[in-house]
Amino acid sequence: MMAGIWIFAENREQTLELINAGWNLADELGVNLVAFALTEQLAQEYIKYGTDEVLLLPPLTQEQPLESYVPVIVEAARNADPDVFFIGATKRGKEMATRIAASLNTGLATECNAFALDQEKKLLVMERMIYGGKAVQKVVCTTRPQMATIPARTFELAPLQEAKEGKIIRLTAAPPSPVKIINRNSKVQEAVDITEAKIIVSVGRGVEKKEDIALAQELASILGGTVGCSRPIAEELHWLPEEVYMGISGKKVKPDLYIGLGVSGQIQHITGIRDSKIILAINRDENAPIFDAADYGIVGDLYDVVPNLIKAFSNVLKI
Amino acid sequence: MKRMSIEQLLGINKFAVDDAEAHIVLKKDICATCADKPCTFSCPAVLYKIIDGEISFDYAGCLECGTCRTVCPKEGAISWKYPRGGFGINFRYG
Amino acid sequence: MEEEKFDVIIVGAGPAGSTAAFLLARAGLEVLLIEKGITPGSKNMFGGRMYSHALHKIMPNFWEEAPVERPVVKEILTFMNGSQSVSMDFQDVHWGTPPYHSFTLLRADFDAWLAEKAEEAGAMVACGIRVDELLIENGRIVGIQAGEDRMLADVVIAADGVNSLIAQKAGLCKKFSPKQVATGAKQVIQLSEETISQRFKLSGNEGVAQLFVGDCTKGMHGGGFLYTNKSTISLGLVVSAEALQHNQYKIIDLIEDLKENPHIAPLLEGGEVVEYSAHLVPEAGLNMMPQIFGDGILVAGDAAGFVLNLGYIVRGVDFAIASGEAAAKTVMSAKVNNNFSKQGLSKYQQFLKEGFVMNDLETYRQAPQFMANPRMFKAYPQLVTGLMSKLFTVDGSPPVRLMGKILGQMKQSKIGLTQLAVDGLRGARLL
Amino acid sequence: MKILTCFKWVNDEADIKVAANSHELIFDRVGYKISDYDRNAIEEAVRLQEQHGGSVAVVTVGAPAAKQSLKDALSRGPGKACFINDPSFVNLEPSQTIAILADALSKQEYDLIICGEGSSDLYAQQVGPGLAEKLGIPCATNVNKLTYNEGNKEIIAERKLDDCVEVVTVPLPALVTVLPDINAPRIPTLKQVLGAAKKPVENVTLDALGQNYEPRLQTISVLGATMERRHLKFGTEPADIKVIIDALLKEGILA
Repeated sequence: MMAGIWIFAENREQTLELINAGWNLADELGVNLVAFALTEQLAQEYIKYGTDEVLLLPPLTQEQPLESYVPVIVEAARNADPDVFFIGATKRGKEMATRIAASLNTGLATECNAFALDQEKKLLVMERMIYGGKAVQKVVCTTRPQMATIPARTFELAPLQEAKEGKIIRLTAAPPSPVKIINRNSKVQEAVDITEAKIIVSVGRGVEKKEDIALAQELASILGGTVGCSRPIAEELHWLPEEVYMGISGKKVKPDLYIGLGVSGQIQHITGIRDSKIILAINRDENAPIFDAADYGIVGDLYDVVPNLIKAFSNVLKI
Repeated sequence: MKRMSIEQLLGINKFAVDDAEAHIVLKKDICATCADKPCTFSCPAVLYKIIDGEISFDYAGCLECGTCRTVCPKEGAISWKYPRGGFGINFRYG
Repeated sequence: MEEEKFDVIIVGAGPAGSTAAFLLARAGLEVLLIEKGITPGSKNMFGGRMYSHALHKIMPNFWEEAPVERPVVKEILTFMNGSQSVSMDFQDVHWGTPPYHSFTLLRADFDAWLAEKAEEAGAMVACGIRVDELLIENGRIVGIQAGEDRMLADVVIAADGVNSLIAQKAGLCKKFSPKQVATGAKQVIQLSEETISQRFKLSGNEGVAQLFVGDCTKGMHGGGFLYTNKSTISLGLVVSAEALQHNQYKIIDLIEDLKENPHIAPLLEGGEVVEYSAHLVPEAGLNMMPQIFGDGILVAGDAAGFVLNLGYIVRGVDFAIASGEAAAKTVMSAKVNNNFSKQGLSKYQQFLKEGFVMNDLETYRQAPQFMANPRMFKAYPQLVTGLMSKLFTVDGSPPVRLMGKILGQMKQSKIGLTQLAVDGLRGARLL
Repeated sequence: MKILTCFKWVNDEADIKVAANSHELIFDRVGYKISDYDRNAIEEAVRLQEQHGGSVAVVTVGAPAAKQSLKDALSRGPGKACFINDPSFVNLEPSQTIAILADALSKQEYDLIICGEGSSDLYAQQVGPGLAEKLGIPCATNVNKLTYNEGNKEIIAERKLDDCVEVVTVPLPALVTVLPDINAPRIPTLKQVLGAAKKPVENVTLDALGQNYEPRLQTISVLGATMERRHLKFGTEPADIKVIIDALLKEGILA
């Protein structure tokens, strides 16, 4: 009976994260860890990070979108009958995972942020958010392969295993796709991708005027952090670009420190910042819901508190 | 039972905020001529506040009762309508 | 685009509007009922109780299918003054059996059900639609406009509630003044069904209606109320808008004080607030009644000020239902001789007289002035609680017989005998 | 152009409460609504039909009680509704919905199927692409701009992806999932609400489909999300600020 823990992600970092996640699972189940690679060089690299077998996907033509690989992957999976198939939860990854699951007539858990192996039943108990972040759903997939898409940075990168050996199998080229790319322009990337930022100063509706964002900017720059916001600031007031609004339908961030200035703390926003290590909230209203989600709360007017914070941080950090 | 603030109480309710059209609009110049501003203490949702000397009002938590429109002494200061169909407060009990 | 035409367009799916729509649709007329809320009832709130007689007459044994909360079997009147309170507790167990004297209700459920009955009877119900304008041709109401859409009808029934914007657009009335309306605010507090029944000493699904007068409104013209629903309690206050206008008290603080009041707090212990709502309530009865019919238009329910508040009794929903019924009868009779002019619709007043609406409003015509007497909300509650305190206190102080206690308390409350007699008689004559 | 657009009738998550001690979800008094993002799908379908003619049918899978959703959906412009219902169609997991829709729609004619990005309850983002795969038609997800090229019977879709905007051509018949910022759904007018009641509804029942649809993904538990936070509250005095900053330093946050 063929088996294996399969990994696919459209970029190197996420592949290494999923390799890390799949490695001990493969170990526990005593099966191979298999990863897809888009280039020969990445294939070699993935082996060094603990993969037993790499399935190399031949390069695509200019007009073939990434999703053109779906039939090739489905074919490979039908032959190998893997136990588990993790796919990086990028927008393309989620589409591919769904179409692969549909072709293999199996279940798929979207955007799982944790899983645990039920040893005797060999079933993965997967956890994901539902109802806009209000609840956590635990699911199991009773068919094979057990599929899940996993967001970036849910797991650390896999450790290097210099001595690891593995084989590379070259798969057939992706068939011509009815969907053809006629243009692609990379979005102008923010200076710092907010999902990468270690420290985030978040602007909420308590900030009264667009000019006051400078206050948040100053605090962020002293701490080497970046400025983000809640949905209304970006989508309604357009004071900040959509790329920096954090929430269930915005960005999910995992900073060491999140400082909320006048952020009320609606559930949809909390869901985006839930994984911050430390949350410091400043709000005039002591009953604002943000305080229920905060480690440290300052009840007061951000226009008095923030200048003091800036002064205090400056001399502590000797700037 | 623990004492609750107006923000907490309004937070329990269900509102469909109409981002496109404010159903209550103030003429702040007329409000400025109003001495005691009864709206600031009569409104059951405490939506009328005085911020650095000027009346400030947010229609997002409005319970659509009509008290402000009734107690306002200055003709023409408040243009009062119900929110557009389906927007505004939505009582689950009533 | 030729406009669609209905026999009658009703604005507002509250008790008045839905009752009219139900009766007219059942009589085979083309009825359009327009509600601005997402569902009928989602914009409506009230104290908490409906007297059954009006609806029972139209839909016999409605309680067998209507979403009602508890049949009220116990009426409590409580005078409050700081640490003291005096309650008069009246109970009639028969009210717990059909035809059930009155029910506590939750409007989100009840209004939705009533509107559904109208829809089942054949009325077209359009929710989530705000009526912006009336269509008026040489002084006659010929339809309504909602956004860009215009709809024609022989007659429009304005049942759009106490702010009655439609009646004002028809020129039938001016905005109600602060004297004529009161602001009611309420919290719905969740407790288990058993806890409520135990704490109010009720058996089965019976309910309590309790009214408070005294320092809960800080001397302002108004009062508190508590109604027990199945597994929630409606607790709130009604304060005259004029009093709110001239005092610095916020009604939200008064309710929070009420919840912490020593006489009430034990009843709410462990409860969770699940809703905060507010609405205006007509207070002036007949004196605020606008012109309730015009060319092609009738006004029903709160929009016509049809609410009776005698202090110890507050009736709104039964008046709304009865006025909806009278409006429906008026439209049917106008349809017979195809005359929807003001004259054709003048029968509305006669139909209201045949029912209880006009009789009760006229009988208690001067109640509002009497109720506005400030002594009602400060002096008399103190008088009652003070007297009872003298009656029951044993602390070794010199004995005083009953008459002495009464006169002593009256002096203390600065109320003269004649004053008390006059108020007493007037109250008895007017309420 | 014959357009189908799918929507889901979901619990309004704003009404769901979490029990304090057990973290169980409390569903009494929970209202229902058309899933937020599906309104953009219906709007886009209606706009395309307004521009290019043809017809729009709205499709939903649910229990018989979801019938009340049809009036709302039809009041947003579609000409007809296809209501695939059975008492067992409750809390369906995505692969069930995909299988049911695929069987029901395989007999229908269409040029384009428009779905929302994901439902506002489960947000699994699977029904669109999964259905396309089952029907064997090409699909484009995360579409932020859609134009119909009648000449060569294809659509041009702008896909807003994580790192780029990709413009693709997709031959019809095809399926697209649209993002919330593709359009601003218009509010149904009085005439549309009244008109909805007169529009045809095609009922598709389980036995018409002739299959049974077992879940592959089984939900073990659903509990309110909780967060262990310190909940320490401070004033605005310099002393308070100092305590917080020292704590952050100790946490090694401000290296």
